[in-house]
Amino acid sequence: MGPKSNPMSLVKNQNFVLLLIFVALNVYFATTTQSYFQLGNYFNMLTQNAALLLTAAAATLLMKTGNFDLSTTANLAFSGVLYALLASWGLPLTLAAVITLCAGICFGAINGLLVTRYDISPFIATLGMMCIGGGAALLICGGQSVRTGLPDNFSSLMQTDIFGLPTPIVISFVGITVFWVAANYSLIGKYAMAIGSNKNAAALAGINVDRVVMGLFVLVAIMASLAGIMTASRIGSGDPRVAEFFFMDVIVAIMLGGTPLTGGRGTVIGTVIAAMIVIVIGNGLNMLGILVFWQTVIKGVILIMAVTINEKFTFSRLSEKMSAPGFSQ
Amino acid sequence: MRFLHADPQKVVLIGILAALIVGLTFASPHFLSVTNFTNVLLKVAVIVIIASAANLLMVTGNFDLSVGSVLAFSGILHAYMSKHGVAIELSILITLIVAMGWGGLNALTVSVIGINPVIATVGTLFIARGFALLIARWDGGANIMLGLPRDFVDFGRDPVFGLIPLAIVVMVAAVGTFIFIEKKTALGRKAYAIGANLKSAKLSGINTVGIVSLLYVLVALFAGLSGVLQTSRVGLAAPTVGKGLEFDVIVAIILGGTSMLGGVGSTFGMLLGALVVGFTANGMVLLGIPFYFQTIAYGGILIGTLLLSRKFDAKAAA
Amino acid sequence: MNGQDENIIEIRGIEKSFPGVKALKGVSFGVKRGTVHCIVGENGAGKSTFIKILTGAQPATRGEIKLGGKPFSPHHVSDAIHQGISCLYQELNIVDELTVEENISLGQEKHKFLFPQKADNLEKAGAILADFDSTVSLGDRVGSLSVAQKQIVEITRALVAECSVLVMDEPTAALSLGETTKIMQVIERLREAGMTIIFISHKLSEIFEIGDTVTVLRDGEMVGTQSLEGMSQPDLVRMMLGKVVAEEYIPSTGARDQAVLEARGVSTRKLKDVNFDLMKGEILGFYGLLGAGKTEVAEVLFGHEYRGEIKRDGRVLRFRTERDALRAGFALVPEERREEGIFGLLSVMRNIPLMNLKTVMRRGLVSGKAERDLADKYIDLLQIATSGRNHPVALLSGGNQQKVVIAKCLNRDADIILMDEPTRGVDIGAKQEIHNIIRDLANKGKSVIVFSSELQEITGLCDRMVLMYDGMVRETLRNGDELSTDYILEVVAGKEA
Amino acid sequence: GKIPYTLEHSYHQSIVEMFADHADKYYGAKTIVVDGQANSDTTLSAVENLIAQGVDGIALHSPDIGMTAAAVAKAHAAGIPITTTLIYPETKNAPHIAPQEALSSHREGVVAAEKWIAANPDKPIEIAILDFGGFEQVVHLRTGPFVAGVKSIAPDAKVVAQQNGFGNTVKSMEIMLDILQANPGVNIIFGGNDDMALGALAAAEQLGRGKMDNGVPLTEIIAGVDGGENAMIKIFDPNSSFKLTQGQVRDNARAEVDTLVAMARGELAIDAWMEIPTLSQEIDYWNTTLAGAQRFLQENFKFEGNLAELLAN
Ligand SMILES: Nc1ncnc2c1ncn2[C@@H]1O[C@H](COP(=O)(O)OP(=O)(O)OP(=O)(O)O)[C@@H](O)[C@H]1O
Ligand SMILES: Nc1ncnc2c1ncn2[C@@H]1O[C@H](COP(=O)(O)OP(=O)(O)OP(=O)(O)O)[C@@H](O)[C@H]1O
Ligand SMILES: [Mg+2]
Ligand SMILES: [Mg+2]
Repeated sequence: MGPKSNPMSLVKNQNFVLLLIFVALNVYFATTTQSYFQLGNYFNMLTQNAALLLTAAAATLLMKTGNFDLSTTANLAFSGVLYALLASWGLPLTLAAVITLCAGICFGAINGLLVTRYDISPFIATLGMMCIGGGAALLICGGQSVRTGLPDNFSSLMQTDIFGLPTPIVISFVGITVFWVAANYSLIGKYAMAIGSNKNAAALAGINVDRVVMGLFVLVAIMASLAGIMTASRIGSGDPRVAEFFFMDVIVAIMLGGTPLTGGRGTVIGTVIAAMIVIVIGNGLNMLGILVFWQTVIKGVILIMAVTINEKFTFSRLSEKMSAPGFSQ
Repeated sequence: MRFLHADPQKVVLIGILAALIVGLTFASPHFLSVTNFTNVLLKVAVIVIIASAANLLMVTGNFDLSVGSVLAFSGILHAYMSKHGVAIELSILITLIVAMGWGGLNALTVSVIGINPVIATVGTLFIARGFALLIARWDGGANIMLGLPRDFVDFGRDPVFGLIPLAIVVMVAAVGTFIFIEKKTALGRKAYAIGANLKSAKLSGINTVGIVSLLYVLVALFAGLSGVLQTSRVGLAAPTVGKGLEFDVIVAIILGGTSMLGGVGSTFGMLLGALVVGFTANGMVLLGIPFYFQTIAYGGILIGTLLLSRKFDAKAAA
Repeated sequence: MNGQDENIIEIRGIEKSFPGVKALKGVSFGVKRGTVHCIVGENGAGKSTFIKILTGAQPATRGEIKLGGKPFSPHHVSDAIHQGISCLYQELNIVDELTVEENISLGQEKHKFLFPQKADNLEKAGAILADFDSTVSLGDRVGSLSVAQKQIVEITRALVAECSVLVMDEPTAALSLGETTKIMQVIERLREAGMTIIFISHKLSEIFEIGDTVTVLRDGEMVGTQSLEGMSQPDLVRMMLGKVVAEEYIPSTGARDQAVLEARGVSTRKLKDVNFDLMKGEILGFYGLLGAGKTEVAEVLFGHEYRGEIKRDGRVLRFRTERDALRAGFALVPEERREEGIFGLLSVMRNIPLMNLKTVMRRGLVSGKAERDLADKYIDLLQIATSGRNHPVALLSGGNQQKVVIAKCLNRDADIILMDEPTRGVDIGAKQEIHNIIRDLANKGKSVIVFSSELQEITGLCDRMVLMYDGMVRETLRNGDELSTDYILEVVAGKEA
Repeated sequence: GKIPYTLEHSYHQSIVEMFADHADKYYGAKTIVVDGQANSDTTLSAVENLIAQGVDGIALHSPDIGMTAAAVAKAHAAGIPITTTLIYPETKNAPHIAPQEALSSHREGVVAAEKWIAANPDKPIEIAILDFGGFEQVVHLRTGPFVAGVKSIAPDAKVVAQQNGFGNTVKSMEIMLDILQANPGVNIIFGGNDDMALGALAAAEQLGRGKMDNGVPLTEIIAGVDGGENAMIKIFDPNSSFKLTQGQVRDNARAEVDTLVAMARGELAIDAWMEIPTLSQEIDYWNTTLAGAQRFLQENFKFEGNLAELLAN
């Protein structure tokens, strides 16, 4: 693929603003608290949110097609419980993980089927799946977290290091890179963009729109399921009530990162930086010892301001571009 | 047949509603009674009141996720003022004005500045919720109940004409108003136009910014009103109420056939959607179905309704 | 293979029903290999529907197609593409967010594990593109191009595809003469190379220039398939409409002595010092090649930013938004009907009053009866082919959508009416009707500005014409006997006046 | 560091305050509060954040047993003392502050049943329960013992409905309306916390129930848990049917602080398992004096008003 000069530079610039906001927040927290600007704290933040980063990166691709998935929360909880349950029955962890991922795929497959084949709005389809999956998670464990009979190495996935980096950080880093490459250099990214921007055109160009959308729903489901496994091993049990607002975090990160609900635009990098912004705000405000209610208010204000700065900046970029090359001659 | 062709989704909703009512009448001896229907209506009242405005907002292709927080904030604010000596009427008036302020904030960010409604209204959701919790804290607790004057509660509980609870009256009025707006006024026509094609609407001289802003303010106003009604009825203002209300509202709207992208939808459909959800929840509690199964069944109803109406769609087309 | 005699495509009894509409009622004909097969018919006759069935974009209700003698029933567009059928659809089907190059390869990339390989036809695409419009390059983002440029990108995409059958649904509607000529040359070359081309256009001159055979559809039915050799234009029109139409310039009857609009030194990034007057009761035409700046003039008059001065009845105008322009008595038929003109999800009845809701309000409320009456009036006036006034506009044929846009604008009852490509995609019968309506308006004292890339429309309709080249006004001519088409073409092509 | 379950409930707001006060007054220690937001992974993150900030001790109120073990292990790995409350990990390797809720829940059940039977011997007991949707510690400490208490008096008492009240007054009101509709015979209602009990009361009142005749049960008896002022005012209103609750704030907070300090000073091994019982005082209309309730509120919720006065108007 040749150099994609125009759109990339535009998008890069938008991410650049996000990056500036991110850096500014870091500088602020680093100067106002002692314990913020430390490697350990960054490791903490990344480990705590590895699952979120991973899922959001994958879900960016889905959102680019103009679809989204609310059932990630339920999938995460369900997969965590199932994984712990299988492990507690004495299955080897790898096998338990594989079976769990297969079950997690069902969420994506059903979501995808409902949206593509039966033309049901992604909101209702995935919200329905969220309810069903959430109920199922509670059901298979009888409402109590699964924690007895787990093997000793149950938590090691999240607690070991690879080359001095915590494993979950490595996993999410690898995942993000894969999705970044998929979004920018493979046909999946291009097709997702085309579908979100102009579904008709994509279909008439011979792209099998349904298959792409279906595939992306499945991809997101796998990541949510993996996120469930990661969370279960992090907290050392399968808790059916874990991460209630996971889907909200995912969607906020993606949108703050510049992908609209209708799709057609967006970058994985934008999503990741946006997610980091949200994460850093939460962590930094905690470090500052601010009352959680004020944190809520501040989070809202920063969210609105960040997206405003971001979009305004993009606008001026656009008009600048219009005036620039090849236009006057 | 002609009717089917007109709007299969509504037909399916009416069908499901009828099936629910008939089924529950047989399944539970306590279902078919005035009290129970009043209960169901009271339960959906908050959703329907907000959704009648939010429906038209969604018809323009926008939506508001902050309604739950604005409701909680308004309830707390009203209780706080009433408790500290502001007359009930005045307190309600001030609360509603402040509620419209939240709508104004949404209007400013989404419609005037033009940022993504999801992020903008989630921002408002956080801010309003934070302040609701803070007001309660300033009052010295996690919620406000002690020291509320007598007429605070009376306002919400005294039936209108000694017959119908106020919330239900407001609900009927809200639905009526918006059916009227949708069918008979320029505002309604323009809202549909904006949702169908924003660019065309601008070129046709429609004040897109103004109309979307107005609707945001109305939605917030209705959310504030619901907050006042709800706290008065319960007799306690908690800043945690209304979590996830935005979803209930959107579910009712989308189930009723309104598209998230705008341009299509109806208030009547929304009402049907809300009633289906309301009767389902009611029926499951009446039958004593455990909580886990309730969520599963709820998800099933959502998906099932749309699957059915797609099926009818296909039949009508053939 | 002895090309000329063999039917590469054989169509038998194709029928297509939509809810409430039967778009095709049994169409049968054969397409000979290596010929240019034209399809003509009024708006809504079913041409585009037929094309969509042929290329797998929509399933047929009944009937069969044979491709190269074998039964062919595509379920998906890619089926047709694999069988060597490449298609250019009527409405723009292009992805704004991608670059020109990405659009051209969209859906057809060669890839390894989903990673695209360097396309080998890039040079070819670049050459075709450069031939049409040197300002468009492969790396441009399509969203920043003009409509006509987008159309060229689509044409390029269709042309670079390796195919044996090329289908083109109104490829020239958005183009001006220069590009149209180039397309004709390309088609000629392709035919010589043995390719089969199915070509749809409302511009009959093109049909006669390039076509070998023509199939005429009327209201979903076959009228007939004939060789174009020896056929005359009136014959074809008669076949299409059952009557003959001729269009000649008829001066409007107004006094045309009072200037309602004066533009002095109007400049934008694109326009350079544009001056013109518009008289009361006049039809003023703007003509120029692709990208000459016609649309930009319309946009300036409808609220876009500019430098310079525009006076309306002697007073200087300054408006910031479209609404200001509307209030000042302007109305616009925009160029991109689907994106800027229609409200696709809404019915015909709901669309028409939207520029002027007062026309359906009685005592402050919308009156259902007034709405229905208004819709019926325009459906009748403009002969909009729709199964009813409640039909969503998105489901109308392209030409009929355009008529809805015009109806919406007419209903505004503005004094100055701006029409950017008012009859793009409209069949000749209806075009004549629209022209008559425009003349009527002028005769009633309204002033109309028509921006068009179609020379015949300008010369047949306008009292005066402004010729544009590269953002500048080159010359303003009065219509009349001494008008020379060649001269006009020279001016708009950049020859110094 | 103190991690409350969620600051959105008054109980937890109070305990945080008591905790900070006590730590400051007796030990000159500073308290950092990070909200666990009623969620396993947020709570675990809160533990990690406190560890990162290098606190000297962590008092954890965890929402889930499974996660607690991981949290304790993390703190221990960093050499930081940690206590648990209400829920303790199965590893049993950190001091646990154990409010004796089960005892008081049982007692609530006993009192409610006795009072009901005394007033309405002909109406068999039917119980309705609002819980948090199956949290197990709620079953062990609250709903389970309560039902056992009722049954110890009236063996044929039946639980006819048990639903999720989400710990929230409004939701509880809506659900209780439906429950009472389906089971008009319900006469003892237990709310897993006071907010839910208040919701149940509001529902009963809307149906024209919720009444007592000067402490004599007419329609039903409602019991809750926590003992905040909102509940207290109803409990001591002779004509309201909300009559019982229980609670502890101060003792629990103090026990947490004391234990942490003891560990930080090396007086106590940080991985020693021990249960430190604290009393969860049962309060009801019939057996608790108004003065006692007033004192309870002052001690536990920093109540500044006068209960008797509030009741008078
Ligand atoms: N998806 C659809 N649903 C319902 N009706 C449709 C649909 N698509 C086309 N039609 C109807 O089918 C008829 C034929 O439309 P078609 O687009 O094929 O016409 P056309 O000959 O291409 O006209 P034009 O010259 O205006 O492009 C029209 O009456 C149109 O309203
Ligand atoms: N080279 C270009 N690059 C980017 N945008 C262009 C270019 N040319 C035109 N446009 C955009 O397209 C719109 C229409 O352009 P313009 O007025 O120049 O065309 P026109 O004379 O109407 O010819 P046509 O519609 O046939 O292209 C303008 O508003 C402008 O924004
Ligand atoms: Mg067509
Ligand atoms: Mg133009």
